Amino acid sequence: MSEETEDLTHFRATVRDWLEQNCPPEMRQPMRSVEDVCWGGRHWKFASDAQKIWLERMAAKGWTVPEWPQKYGGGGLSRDQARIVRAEMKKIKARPPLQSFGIWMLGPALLKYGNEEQKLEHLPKIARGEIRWAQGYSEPNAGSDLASLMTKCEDRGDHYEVTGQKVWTSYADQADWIFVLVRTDFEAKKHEGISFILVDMDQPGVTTRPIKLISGKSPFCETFFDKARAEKKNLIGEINKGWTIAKYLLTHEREMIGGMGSDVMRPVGDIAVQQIGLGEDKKLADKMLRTDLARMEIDGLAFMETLARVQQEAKAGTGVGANSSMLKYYGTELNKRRLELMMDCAGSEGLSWGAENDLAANWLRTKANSIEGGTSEVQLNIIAKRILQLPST
Amino acid sequence: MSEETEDLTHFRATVRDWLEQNCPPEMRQPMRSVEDVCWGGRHWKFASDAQKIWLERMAAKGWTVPEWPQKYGGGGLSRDQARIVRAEMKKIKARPPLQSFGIWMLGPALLKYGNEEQKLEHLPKIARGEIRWAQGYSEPNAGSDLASLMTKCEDRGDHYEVTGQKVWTSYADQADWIFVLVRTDFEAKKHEGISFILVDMDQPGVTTRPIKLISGKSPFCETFFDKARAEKKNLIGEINKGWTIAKYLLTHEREMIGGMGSDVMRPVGDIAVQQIGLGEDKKLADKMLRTDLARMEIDGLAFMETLARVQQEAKAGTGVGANSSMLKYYGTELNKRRLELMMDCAGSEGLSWGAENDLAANWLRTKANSIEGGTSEVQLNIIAKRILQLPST
Amino acid sequence: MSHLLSEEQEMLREAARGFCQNKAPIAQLRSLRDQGSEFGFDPDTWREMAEMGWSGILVPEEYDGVAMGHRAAGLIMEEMGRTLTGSPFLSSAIMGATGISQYGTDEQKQTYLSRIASGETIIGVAVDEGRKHAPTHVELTAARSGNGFLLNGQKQFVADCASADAYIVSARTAGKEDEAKGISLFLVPKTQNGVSHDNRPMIDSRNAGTVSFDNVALDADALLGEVDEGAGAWSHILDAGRAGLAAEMSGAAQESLHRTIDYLQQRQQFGRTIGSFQSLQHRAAHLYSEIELGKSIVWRALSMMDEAPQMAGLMVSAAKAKLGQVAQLAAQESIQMHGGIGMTDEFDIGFFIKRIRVADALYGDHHFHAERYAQIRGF
Amino acid sequence: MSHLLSEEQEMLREAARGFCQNKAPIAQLRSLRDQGSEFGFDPDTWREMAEMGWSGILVPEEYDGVAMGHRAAGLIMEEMGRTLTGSPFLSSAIMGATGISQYGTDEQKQTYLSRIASGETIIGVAVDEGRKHAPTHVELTAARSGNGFLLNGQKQFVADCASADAYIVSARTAGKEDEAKGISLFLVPKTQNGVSHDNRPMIDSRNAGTVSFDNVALDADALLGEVDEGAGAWSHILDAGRAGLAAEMSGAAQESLHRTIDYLQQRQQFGRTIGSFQSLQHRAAHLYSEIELGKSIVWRALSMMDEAPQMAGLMVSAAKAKLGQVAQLAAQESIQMHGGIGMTDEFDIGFFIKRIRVADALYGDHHFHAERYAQIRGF
Repeated sequence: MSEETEDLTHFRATVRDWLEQNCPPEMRQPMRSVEDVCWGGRHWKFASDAQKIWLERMAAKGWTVPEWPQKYGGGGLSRDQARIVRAEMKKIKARPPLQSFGIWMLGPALLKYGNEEQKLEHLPKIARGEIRWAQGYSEPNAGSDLASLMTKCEDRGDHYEVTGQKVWTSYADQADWIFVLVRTDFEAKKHEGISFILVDMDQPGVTTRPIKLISGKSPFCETFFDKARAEKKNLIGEINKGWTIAKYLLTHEREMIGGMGSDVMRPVGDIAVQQIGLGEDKKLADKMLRTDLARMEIDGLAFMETLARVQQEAKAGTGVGANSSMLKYYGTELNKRRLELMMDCAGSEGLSWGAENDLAANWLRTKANSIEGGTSEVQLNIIAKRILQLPST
Repeated sequence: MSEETEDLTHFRATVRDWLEQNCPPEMRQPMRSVEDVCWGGRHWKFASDAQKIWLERMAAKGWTVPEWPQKYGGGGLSRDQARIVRAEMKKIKARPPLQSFGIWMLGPALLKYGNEEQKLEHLPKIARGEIRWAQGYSEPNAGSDLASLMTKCEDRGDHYEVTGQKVWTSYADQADWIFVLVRTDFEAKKHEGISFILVDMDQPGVTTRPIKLISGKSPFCETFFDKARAEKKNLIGEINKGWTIAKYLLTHEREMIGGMGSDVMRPVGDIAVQQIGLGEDKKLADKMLRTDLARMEIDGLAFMETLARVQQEAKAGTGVGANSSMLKYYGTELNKRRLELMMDCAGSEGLSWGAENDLAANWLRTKANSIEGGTSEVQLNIIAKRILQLPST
Repeated sequence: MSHLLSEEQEMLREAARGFCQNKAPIAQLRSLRDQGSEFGFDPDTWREMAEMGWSGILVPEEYDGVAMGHRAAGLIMEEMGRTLTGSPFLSSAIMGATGISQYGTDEQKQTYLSRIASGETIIGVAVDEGRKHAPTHVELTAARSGNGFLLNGQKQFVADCASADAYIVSARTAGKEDEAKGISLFLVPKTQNGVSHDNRPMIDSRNAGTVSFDNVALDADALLGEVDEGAGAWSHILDAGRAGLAAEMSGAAQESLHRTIDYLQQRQQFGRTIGSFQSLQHRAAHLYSEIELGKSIVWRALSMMDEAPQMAGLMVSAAKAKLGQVAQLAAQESIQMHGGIGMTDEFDIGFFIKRIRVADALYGDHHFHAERYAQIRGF
Repeated sequence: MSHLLSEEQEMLREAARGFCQNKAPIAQLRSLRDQGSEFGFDPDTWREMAEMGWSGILVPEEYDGVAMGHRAAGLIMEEMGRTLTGSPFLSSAIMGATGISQYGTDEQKQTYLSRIASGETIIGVAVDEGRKHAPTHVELTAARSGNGFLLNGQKQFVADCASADAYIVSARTAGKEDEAKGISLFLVPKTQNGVSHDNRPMIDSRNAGTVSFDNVALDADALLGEVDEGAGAWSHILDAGRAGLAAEMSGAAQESLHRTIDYLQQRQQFGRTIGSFQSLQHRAAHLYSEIELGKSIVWRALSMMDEAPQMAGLMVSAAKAKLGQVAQLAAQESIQMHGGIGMTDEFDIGFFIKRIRVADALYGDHHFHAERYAQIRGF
């Protein structure tokens, strides 16, 4: 912080003032549940006036996506400035005004691969929360082997026609548009016939069906395309070159999911003390569990430090790129271990639905962490090949 | 025991009497070190008169190899009778009169694959401890992939000529003869050009060099064959069909090594209490180590029970054959864990050579358990393919 | 000790396997769950089990049981584990029957055993008062009152709390909270005034929950075993349940592996059967080995329950600790190896992890039993 | 906190790497061992290290040191870990210098620090009295005697017992055996009457062993820090050593993996490079991940030693516990993946497991530090 320039110090003061005046008090409360998340979109019903005002004010400043250029609805801030906005929001516990796959996934892809027209059309609507996006990647027979996808996209002269099935499309039942990986060339090698296209879901050819998980209700859906129409202008990048965009987004997603491992620092040891109690020796009464807790917490600390290091290295341009696979692998496995131990601490109280902050459902849900966004096995393959340079068969 | 027939009961009494009268008191002491093992052979120097007398008396009865037929120097006993001999020996803590690779490895192979002349020539000398045998299997470039061995054996009309190198030949520097896997056909597929042959080591074409291990001195040697002579009559089984015998002996060896896991029952928890002591809570003072100890001991118990079950199933003919791979895998990995924990218990006392019953050397030596006799990886492959029926690539 | 099944045991196992797979497969569990069944088991299926003699598996013949012992009970549990079949078999036929046949008065035996054997009466076992298993942590009081006792307190995580007709309950008649001395056991009909239960929506869809005792007045003959000296009987009853749960987890782990191997043999990715990937092969082979070890230690624990139940603690704890870890490993590896589809409720594999979690926690999880093992071993 | 190296640190690392690889590779360790070297390090090499300023890495500039801090010291330890280079760097330049510069009197600083920095004087640290690390278990007595103290007792597992010129020794001046209160530290020249040592043939071929104190008469000025209040200083000195050992283990683990990957890329079996076997790939990738985590936590611990040494206990214990486990995993996997050749003394990989075992045990193994971590965390 000591190195912060005068400019930034001044910027920080401005941000602080603005937030103080514009962030409604209701939006400074911790979110009580997923219901409090603002996703936006055509059919969005705001949970409160405060939620609506907060989104509008932030969108007007471009701070829903502070680093995007202003002409695309962003704040046009530098990385350091954006960091300050996030830090100041955190200080007053401000809720994010808007969350969406548009911000996290499609936006970065469009900024990198879209043409000017596409950017101008889609990015501002994302920034203002007007359109809610879903992601159409996986298929029933293309899980880890994503490139073997079979959803077909045919040229019909003035438009494309999409037919096939996607799975694991989060919130597709509430989304307005979907970005989809499709096969546009069935003759080419499997990585070379894939395109990346945007489809408006408000048409009869697109239907969705929610997927129930072992942990209960989920945001996931199956999404079916039956001769769905897509405009030609909505094909991003070159035709048959969509795999490049897919890979970019997969790495991006992996980093996001790996980063979520930051959650591993919620210290389970404290939960254990509260739930199980200390013995006369001032040590956790359950000595065997205690061993596992100590080791998990230590791994959690080491992981957090590694996350920080990899981010710093990336910023400095000195890092190992494929380390995002290492973070994804380790972070998700660690999170599974953490939830196993939390279940151990909770004992019988964790074994009924709805109890202990939905612990059981959260525990079960973590089992997908090491599957979604590229399985742990796929990450280990990547580490072995790209970092350790071990040969293929 | 209750089902033991009258015949066997009578046999047991006879055995007990004979042992009582013939086993010298010195041979009823626990062996103090490997020096006390009697290996026999042309150049054997008995450690004591008692050792010599004990071998001679047992050999005369054929009880160095109680189940072998009498005409080959064995005792001609049934399996039940042999079991009784072993049990009664154990009761008076009698040392084995003779140990050798001839008894463990070559004998069973000759009994199964040798012709009558070969059996009559070699088996009695094994039974009486006159010839000490070594095993020539592995080569520097044929470890896990044993069948890729390259030691060549050429037909020289009235005899064979052997040239090549073997490694991991235990006690080859003290052995008289060696049984060797050789390549007799370089054109055939790798498993189909291998033969099994016996070579007298008392010739200039055979030389040995001891191998030092990370744990210090070892019984292992490299053995070099430079146009060594082998008699035609000493090729066992058919030419180029030696792989069958090799496989038989490998399974045999795996079962022996797996069985050694029985050692895992020496309760490390007791050692820990003695070396580290209990806290005021009457529990081991080192709580983290205690967790690992409890889990290891439990696995040890479960392994012992599994060993017993697999043996009972094998006897009843109901077992899964490839389970010997499972025992080999688990037993050796468990033994490595056990020695790691013993080192943890010993603390700094275990870190110098020669201390604590050679603990450090024993610990390091266990690292080979999961390599020799087929690596853990090879055993897991066998389990996956033969038991779980998972497909090859 | 023999690890081989007798002919009678082999027949029982075959019968149990056939019955569970045909009459009570996972589809039944799914349908009971979706209907919101209160008990989490099908009363008709339970009646059929009773007709086959299962409910009397530990009941002496003089009380119309078949008295086949803990090994036989374990074989049935193992098969129920494969199909995740719910029933009051563990609570009533194993623990209830053990408690009453070993420690009951003649009158209690007369009242209960034949009805346990016929399946008409279901016994529940009420032991824990906190979130973690702690059988000597008893705060529920049984105060002397006239010729009998007055019970006050609450028990948690009582399996079959809704389906049981009577509970075996531990209560403190003397001593301090965590002392073994001063614990007494009582047999309390659910209809007794002041007894109430609160069924929880458990993740394994079976019935379990809280049982409250609010000024429950009992005659002296409700006492099961000696007053103040119930801890030994309690261990015996609990060990019977623990060995049974270990057997159930063994069956569940075996079936998880079995289904996973099937899936690995079929699923194609990257142009090959995923079962041909060596890393999955090695993990499956390791899991197989762990499960084989589990089978053996469970059998040993069950045998000890038959042959020397007072000495069985070490082996029972070893078995429950081992199977708690092995079965959870199996459940976790199963989901991971199934990938996304393993996460969907539509696919049956996800039922295993839920039941195994509950089975591990019930009457002491693997941490508890590793601890108990170490304590018995003296370190 | 920055995980990136400063330019100065980067240069130091490059220099250390070059030096260790050229001047003190594993071949040197092998040759020292085969010659039966008493010290297990080469005095000329140590002199060269001193000339480069390493021995003064933690010595203030006024005493001719370079005062570069624990991070810098850790970078050197890490490089020494890669090449298994033996030297008194840990005992003297890290722990000795920390102890005397932080807690020494002016006179002690005058006497020792410049000579530590020049490498002429080597300090050894004598802490443990039993087979397991237990810094508060002090039976060795320092009885008041005239104006000074009389030391009686024995220390075990004293690294550099033979090469040290003076020892920092903990002694009991008050309190009971395992109490923190009542421990005092002393600086005792080896030449003092009654001091003797017994060097053991250690598996890592370095010098360590027993140091005995038999009626050793010391003046009051031999006291290092406050009387009876040495426990805090002791933790500081030990934490400096522990962080250094964690860094060394990190280097050794990285190099073990590196050599193993090389081997996997070359060795042919079954007609393919064994590095193409997926199960080995996944194990290597997992090990890589663990080692990366290890690197980060070590750096954090070293930074804490520089920035807030009194608060560093938690991170230092986390780092030493983590690296103890990670480095042992690396050593074990390395041998297994090398197969038979990894077991031979002729091949260098086997040296790693031996040094790593000793480094894990020294000043508390991973069990000790997981325990200390849990205690500091309050569970």
